[in-house]
Amino acid sequence: MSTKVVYEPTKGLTDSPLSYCPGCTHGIIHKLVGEVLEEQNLIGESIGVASVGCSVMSYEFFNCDMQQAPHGRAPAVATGIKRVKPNHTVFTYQGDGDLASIGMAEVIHAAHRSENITIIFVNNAIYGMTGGQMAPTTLIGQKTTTSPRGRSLDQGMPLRIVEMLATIPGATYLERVSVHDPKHIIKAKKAIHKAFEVQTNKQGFSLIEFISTCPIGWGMTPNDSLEWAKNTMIPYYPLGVYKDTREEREPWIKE
Amino acid sequence: MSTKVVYEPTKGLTDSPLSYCPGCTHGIIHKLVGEVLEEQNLIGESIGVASVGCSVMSYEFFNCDMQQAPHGRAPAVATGIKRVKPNHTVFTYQGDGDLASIGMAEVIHAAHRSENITIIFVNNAIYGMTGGQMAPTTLIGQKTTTSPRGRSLDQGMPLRIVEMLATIPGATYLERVSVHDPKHIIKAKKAIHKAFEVQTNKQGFSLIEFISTCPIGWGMTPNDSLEWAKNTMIPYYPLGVYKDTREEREPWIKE
Amino acid sequence: MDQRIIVAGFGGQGVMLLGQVLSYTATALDLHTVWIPSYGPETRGGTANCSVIISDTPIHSPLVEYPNILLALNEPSLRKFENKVTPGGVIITNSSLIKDHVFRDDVTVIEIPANDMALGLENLKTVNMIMLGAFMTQSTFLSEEAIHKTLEKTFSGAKAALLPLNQQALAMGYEHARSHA
Amino acid sequence: MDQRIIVAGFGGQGVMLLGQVLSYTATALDLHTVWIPSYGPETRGGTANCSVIISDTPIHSPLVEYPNILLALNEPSLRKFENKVTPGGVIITNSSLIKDHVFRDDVTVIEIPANDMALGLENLKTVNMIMLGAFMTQSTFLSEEAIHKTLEKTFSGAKAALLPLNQQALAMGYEHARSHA
Amino acid sequence: MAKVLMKGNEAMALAAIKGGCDAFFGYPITPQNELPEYLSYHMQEHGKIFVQAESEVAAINMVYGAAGAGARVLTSSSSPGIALKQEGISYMAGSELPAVIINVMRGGPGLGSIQPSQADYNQVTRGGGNGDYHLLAYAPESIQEAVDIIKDAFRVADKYRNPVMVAIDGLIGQMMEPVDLDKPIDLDLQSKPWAADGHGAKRGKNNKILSLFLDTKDLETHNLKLKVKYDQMVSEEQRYELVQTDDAELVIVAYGSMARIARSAIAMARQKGYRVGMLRPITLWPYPVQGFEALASNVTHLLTAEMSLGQMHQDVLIANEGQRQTHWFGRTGGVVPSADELFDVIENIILKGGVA
Amino acid sequence: MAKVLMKGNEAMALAAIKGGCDAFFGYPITPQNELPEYLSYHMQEHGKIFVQAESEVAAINMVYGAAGAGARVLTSSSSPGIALKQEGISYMAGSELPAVIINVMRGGPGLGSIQPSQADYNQVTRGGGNGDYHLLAYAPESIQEAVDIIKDAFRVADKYRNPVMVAIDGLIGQMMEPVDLDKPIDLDLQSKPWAADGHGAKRGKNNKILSLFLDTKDLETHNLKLKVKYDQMVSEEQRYELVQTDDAELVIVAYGSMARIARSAIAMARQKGYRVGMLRPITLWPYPVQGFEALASNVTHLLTAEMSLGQMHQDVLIANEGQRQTHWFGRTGGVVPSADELFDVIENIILKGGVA
Amino acid sequence: MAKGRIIINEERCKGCALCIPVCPVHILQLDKSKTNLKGYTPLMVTEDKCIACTFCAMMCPDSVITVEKFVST
Amino acid sequence: MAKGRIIINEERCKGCALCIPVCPVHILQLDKSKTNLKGYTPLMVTEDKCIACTFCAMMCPDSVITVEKFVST
Ligand SMILES: Cc1ncc(C[n+]2csc(CCOP(=O)(O)OP(=O)(O)O)c2C)c(N)n1
Ligand SMILES: Cc1ncc(C[n+]2csc(CCOP(=O)(O)OP(=O)(O)O)c2C)c(N)n1
Ligand code: SF4
Ligand code: SF4
Ligand code: SF4
Ligand code: SF4
Ligand code: SF4
Ligand code: SF4
Ligand SMILES: [Mg+2]
Ligand SMILES: [Mg+2]
Repeated sequence: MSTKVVYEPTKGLTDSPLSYCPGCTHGIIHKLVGEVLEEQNLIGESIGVASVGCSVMSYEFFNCDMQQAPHGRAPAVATGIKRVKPNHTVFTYQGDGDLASIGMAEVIHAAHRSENITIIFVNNAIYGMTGGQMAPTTLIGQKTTTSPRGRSLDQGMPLRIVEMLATIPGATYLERVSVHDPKHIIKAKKAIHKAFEVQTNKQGFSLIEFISTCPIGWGMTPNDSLEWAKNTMIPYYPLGVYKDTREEREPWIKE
Repeated sequence: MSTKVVYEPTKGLTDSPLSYCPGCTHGIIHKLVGEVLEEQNLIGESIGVASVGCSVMSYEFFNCDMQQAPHGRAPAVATGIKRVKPNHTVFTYQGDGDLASIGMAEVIHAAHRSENITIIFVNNAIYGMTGGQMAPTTLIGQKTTTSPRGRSLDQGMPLRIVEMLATIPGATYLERVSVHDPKHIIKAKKAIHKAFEVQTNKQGFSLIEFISTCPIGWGMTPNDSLEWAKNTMIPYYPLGVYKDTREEREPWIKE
Repeated sequence: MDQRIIVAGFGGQGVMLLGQVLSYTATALDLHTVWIPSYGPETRGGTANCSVIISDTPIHSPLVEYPNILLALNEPSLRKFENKVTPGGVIITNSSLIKDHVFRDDVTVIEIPANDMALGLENLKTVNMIMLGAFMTQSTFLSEEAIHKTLEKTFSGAKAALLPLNQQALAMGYEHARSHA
Repeated sequence: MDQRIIVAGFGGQGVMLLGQVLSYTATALDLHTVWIPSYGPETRGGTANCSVIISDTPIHSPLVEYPNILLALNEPSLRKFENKVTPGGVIITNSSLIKDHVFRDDVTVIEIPANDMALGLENLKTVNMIMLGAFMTQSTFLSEEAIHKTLEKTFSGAKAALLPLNQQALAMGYEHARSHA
Repeated sequence: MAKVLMKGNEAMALAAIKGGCDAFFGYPITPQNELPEYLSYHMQEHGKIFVQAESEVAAINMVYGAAGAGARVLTSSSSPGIALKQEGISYMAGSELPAVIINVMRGGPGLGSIQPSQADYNQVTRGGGNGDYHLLAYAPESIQEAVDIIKDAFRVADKYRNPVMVAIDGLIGQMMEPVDLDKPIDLDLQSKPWAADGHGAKRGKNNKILSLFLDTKDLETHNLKLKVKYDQMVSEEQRYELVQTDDAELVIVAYGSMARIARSAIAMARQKGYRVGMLRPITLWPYPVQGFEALASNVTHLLTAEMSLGQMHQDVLIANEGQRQTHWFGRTGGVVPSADELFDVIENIILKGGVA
Repeated sequence: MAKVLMKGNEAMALAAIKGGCDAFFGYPITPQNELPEYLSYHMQEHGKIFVQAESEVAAINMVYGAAGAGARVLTSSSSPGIALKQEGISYMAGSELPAVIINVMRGGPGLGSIQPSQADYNQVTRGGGNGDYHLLAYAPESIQEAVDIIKDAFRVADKYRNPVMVAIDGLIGQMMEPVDLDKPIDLDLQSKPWAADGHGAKRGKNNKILSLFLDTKDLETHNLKLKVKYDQMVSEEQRYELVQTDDAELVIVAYGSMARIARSAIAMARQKGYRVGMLRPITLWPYPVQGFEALASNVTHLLTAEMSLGQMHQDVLIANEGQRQTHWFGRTGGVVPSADELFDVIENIILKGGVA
Repeated sequence: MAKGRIIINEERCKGCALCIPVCPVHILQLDKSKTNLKGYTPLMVTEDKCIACTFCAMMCPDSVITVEKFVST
Repeated sequence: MAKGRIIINEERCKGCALCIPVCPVHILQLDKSKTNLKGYTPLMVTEDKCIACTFCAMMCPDSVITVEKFVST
């Protein structure tokens, strides 16, 4: 009897230990992106854009060329990169504060122009990095350091990003996934695969939204956080494919 | 036999001659807003926010207190005003470059928070003020000074703003109207009336999109411009009410 | 001496092009020149003007505060610039739109009914070329021939069909100014 | 002389609160004091520390580069700050997590098995109070009574239920340090 | 009242409330987060407005709007966030709107670090917005001084109808010190007849808040009107502290946390018999040139000490007018130098230069 | 080649293409619109990239991205638009990325006007982004000089891995002058082994473009590394022109359009026998202090002339070190002064001051 | 017979002609014989047939037109 | 009998416990008896019953776990 490795750390990530808190699902999402990079032979061929948030250091983690973008501007940075490097896979990795708050104009206009890039959007319903402030995705009633009495309607109804982006003609592929259990992790990885394929086929803008946890910001154990993601977040942020115009679309060629 | 005045210049506008080019429908939209201000007794009680675009000088034209906002930021400026003056009607007047390009984040987040303000959004498919550059709303094939060969898909499929905003939970009332003939002008005015009522009832965010012309930027006569608006713009930007959650909504009270 | 020219009129009267033709011609003749538009929203519907300097020595300050030639295509323009013209200078006016104006007596005045002449050509857009023709009678640096060459370049390609008309307008302006000088 | 204190340990060991209790107490006694956290993402999962100065004269530079008291709640912290302690100073270590360490011989060392004692109290969160108890044996400015008052304020309202446990931890730490000094 | 121990950021937040702040608009950024967090809880208690904006750009424009409507408004941020506010700040100066802007400075350029820094000196004193304008800029050295300045800052902003910036390095934001928040102040809540507050009918005329003057003459007139205010600030608002300068031969010029380190270094130097003092700018704009003029002739050397690479030194050079010998010491990137280090620099100058 | 008559904005656009520009990202704003408009048509012909961004903020971040990927990148804007780019510019300096930024300055503050101005001097020379950084900043006085500088600017930016700003007032952007665009240049297209261009596999290691250094020591080291470049610029890149200074007693310090007006005023003064010259800064940063040092001792008076309210005068004061008597003349708000006006100022100084 | 009339504020008119095609009785036209101070050829009424429908006034961007209805007293 | 085994990179483990509940055979637990260099109590295997399903590894955010299947040669 011998042994066969059936799961090992992906080469799509570097060896650096991740900087995330224990049990933070940023790590799971990183692994999935790394695995897709590996499986699509994109290691050392692609360019990632790290944003500002807990994942700011992701330039240390993804095993490819990386550029760190100002808060919210990753889609614009990726646009700049992709326009001059049209044959390289370009992706951003952004939190919900980054993408849905300060970076709203940039993500919408990247979709609007159907930039041939992929956005990994990590929605943990909070600003993790800066100490747990309210995000546009924070749920009603959720306590954060800037909604200390629980988010009230007065502070707005949480934004649903993929639903909104689906109305933009330029958006090609949009899906919302979760990583709260192995089954959903497998689905989530398939979504990333699809998004990167869209890009390889020059079909334009793709974005995958991940329901993610922030045990520290939410003040819960990591496993309780998964439960909260599943039972409280997903009902407001239903999973699924929100846009898929791959078939209709002639390859977009931007060179 | 005597005479009765059945139409006269509204007191909702000042006496200053408008700064718009001959036949520009900015003027018609101004009149409608002025008439609604007059009819709802809001002259001298409301605060308007002028944006940057051909309508930058609208602070000279609306007969009420006015503040001129940096390019794209009128909804944020209006938010600041409304929060400290919750009982005054606050509206912005913005072009499509202003609102749909640089000001995208601000309008979305005003809707997201359901700020109790009204936005008058003038979509003329071009940047009039700066000399006719492409806007996010410029139609495919339309020639502008920065799409000199006609807008190509490469520069993005035009954005439909009210459709997009309709996905935002905080948006209460959204309608797209046109002013290309008297019939539509009457409808357009009704829409403004509704939007201002939403605000008076503290029901949150309202926005009326106007299909408008830019004879200079389009390189057409004023009357040809109306035809183009009717026959080319409206098919891509269908008129109608895109959101109306007035009934469902408890009055929003932001004080 | 430098020629320091201001061309002024309503937006739409072709004021900018008129000035540019002068600068293009000067460039072709390897002279020093600078053209400056008045720009901005106030030009919308209001008055428009540009200034041109032509010189055989390098031009320092590009501004024309005191023109020695003023081409006034309408009345507000004349009012605005008349008093700036240097003594001994020239004012060329579009007398179709400028009536009964009391002029200074220390400058040469050339009145040319450009709008009426243009209507005669059935094209109001030729007003600027008629005025240019009048200017030619006062040109120190630019030869007739050189200006014609510039016109040929300006009205080429898609605009080639407009050349004869504009040439005709130019000639008419020149003739009128010469004969009424 | 000023007391210049560094409290260091893992994130989650209550290091910041420990330091704050010192500063709150100093404030209540109308002493001069300043508390400075090390902040930032490097605190995430790594080490956390804060510094406190207590003085009866105004404090100028708020930084503690050379503490005269170090409270080291884990080994990396001890390694990081040990050599900064001024000669004649005090190092209080959590000996549950810091074993066989060779200490300097020009400082007083107090070893206290805070984690083990806390486990005895069935609450690992009391480690900081046990360390604080140990500190009390070295305090120049802060009286026992004053620290107790601060604790009462800190654990009041919703946290009032935690007061007895923390008081107990404090007493245990104090006793242990006193008897093993 | 007794002093309370508070974190700098929270104390400044409370000070703003005491200074009559009606509304706060801001966006999270380290190391100033405790300030908006505090207000997110406490403004409501006072019936005041707290809004977390979608970005710094939106925040400053909300400030612009609320200030235009006549409210006393606050925003706070840190270095890159202040960069994003520059356009809005320029608009506020151009439209003559008062507001208070707190900048808790961190290391740069770019994302830099979140550690304390003074490398935004240029950003604070020269803006980065367009046009001929200035902010009145304070740089307190302690939580107490920050609190006192902020409590009064709304009044000063109203007086000049100009934004006021309070620039502190992250250290002062993050640390705790005992502070007295109850010193009485003059709120001087005057009405604002210029505000676009929706009372056009009552007033009988519309108010307009704007910075656009299409005619160059009008714009220049406007600029010159602003300049009168700036000139007034230059003559009336310079603030500084002279520390042991009477007999000093070497005077350190330092502000904020660096000034406190300088105090310690001066104490060390004095013990060695070196005659060292400090000129501590409290306003960075207007720069306290008056302080330099006040120095006696025994002061032959100036030593700029800053947590940046020579940014303030330029103002020292301007103020000095080539009079005294100048020296420079600085650390950057979030490094806070120790008093020892500064002392060494002092000693070096003194031994080399034959001072003392 | 013969000279062609071109509008400043268009000539600069063409110059960028000749300087090897691979990509342009910008957002419309008067008075620079002809520049992107020209490129929107012509970049395509050269197989190059033109993107109209959704905002200035997005534009500078596209520039940041494309520059990080190794391209030669251009953006252009005008005063308030530059204000919005400050964060991105600070990131570029911090990440050591080359790019060329054209600022066609207009009146301010705020929306101001669209008329020519130099009131962005502080914005250009002191940024407004956070941190210890500098841009190399040029201020040409004519279309020809602008063209020559821009053609070479990409090379300079690459050399220093730092953004280069070219600041002209709106007048130069809007006017037409004959210009020679074919003067040969050295493109110096070196490979960029540091670029994050997706060639990690070939290279055998990942490249990272960033400005974050969480450890203060690292950030300070980084800052000091940047400083070495800035120091090199200060010693090697100062550019200025001395005009008739040999015998001058009064030297005007002026740049851009103001310098041209000064040339006319000097001609007038010389005719009256006044010995007047000019020091014309061509780089605003590094400020040409060397030019001041090069002035002979016959120069006893300096007159700063600027289209702003004293912004450049501060640098003159620093450069002057209290040596010569200084005077100031300025207009603002989009007003371009006449040569007569400047001449009067000169004459006044000379008659009062007993010069000449 | 006319049911009303319009009053034209000539100096405000920009000669854009938007009012002209909407007039149901086709009585509007630009007066090419004159220009106002701004240089525009203003609107004029060609026949006394106005029905006071207000369409022209509604269309006018520049508030040039006032409409009066004749009422029997 | 075990069909496979997992290899735990203890120094990378953050003791978050995400891997624990997903194990279908319930053989995972944190080892409270030790802390790694970062101060975390790492994962351990309690029984030799692994079926090499990889669930634990999939859930692990920190790439701590490698899974091997036993194969008959
Ligand atoms: C211009 C600017 N504004 C604000 C910040 C501070 N900041 C850093 S991370 C962050 C929020 C991150 O939240 P999110 O994007 O949701 O990421 P998470 O940490 O939750 O993964 C903010 C506001 C900054 N660095 N730059
Ligand atoms: C920050 C900033 N960027 C750019 C500009 C220049 N600008 C003035 S108006 C305008 C576009 C206006 O277009 P739109 O909003 O569609 O209004 P329109 O003129 O078409 O009515 C632009 C880009 C500016 N003033 N400020
Ligand atoms: S703060 Fe929240 S999002 Fe950030 S690493 Fe920690 S758990 Fe994850
Ligand atoms: S440029 Fe266009 S939008 Fe602007 S006033 Fe003229 S016609 Fe209207
Ligand atoms: S009111 Fe009606 S009928 Fe009378 S002129 Fe106007 S459009 Fe014609
Ligand atoms: S619509 Fe108004 S401005 Fe236009 S022609 Fe008619 S009256 Fe004149
Ligand atoms: S691989 Fe499956 S069975 Fe084995 S330890 Fe992991 S979860 Fe349990
Ligand atoms: S999920 Fe990974 S990090 Fe968490 S306890 Fe299991 S092995 Fe350790
Ligand atoms: Mg988040
Ligand atoms: Mg528009």
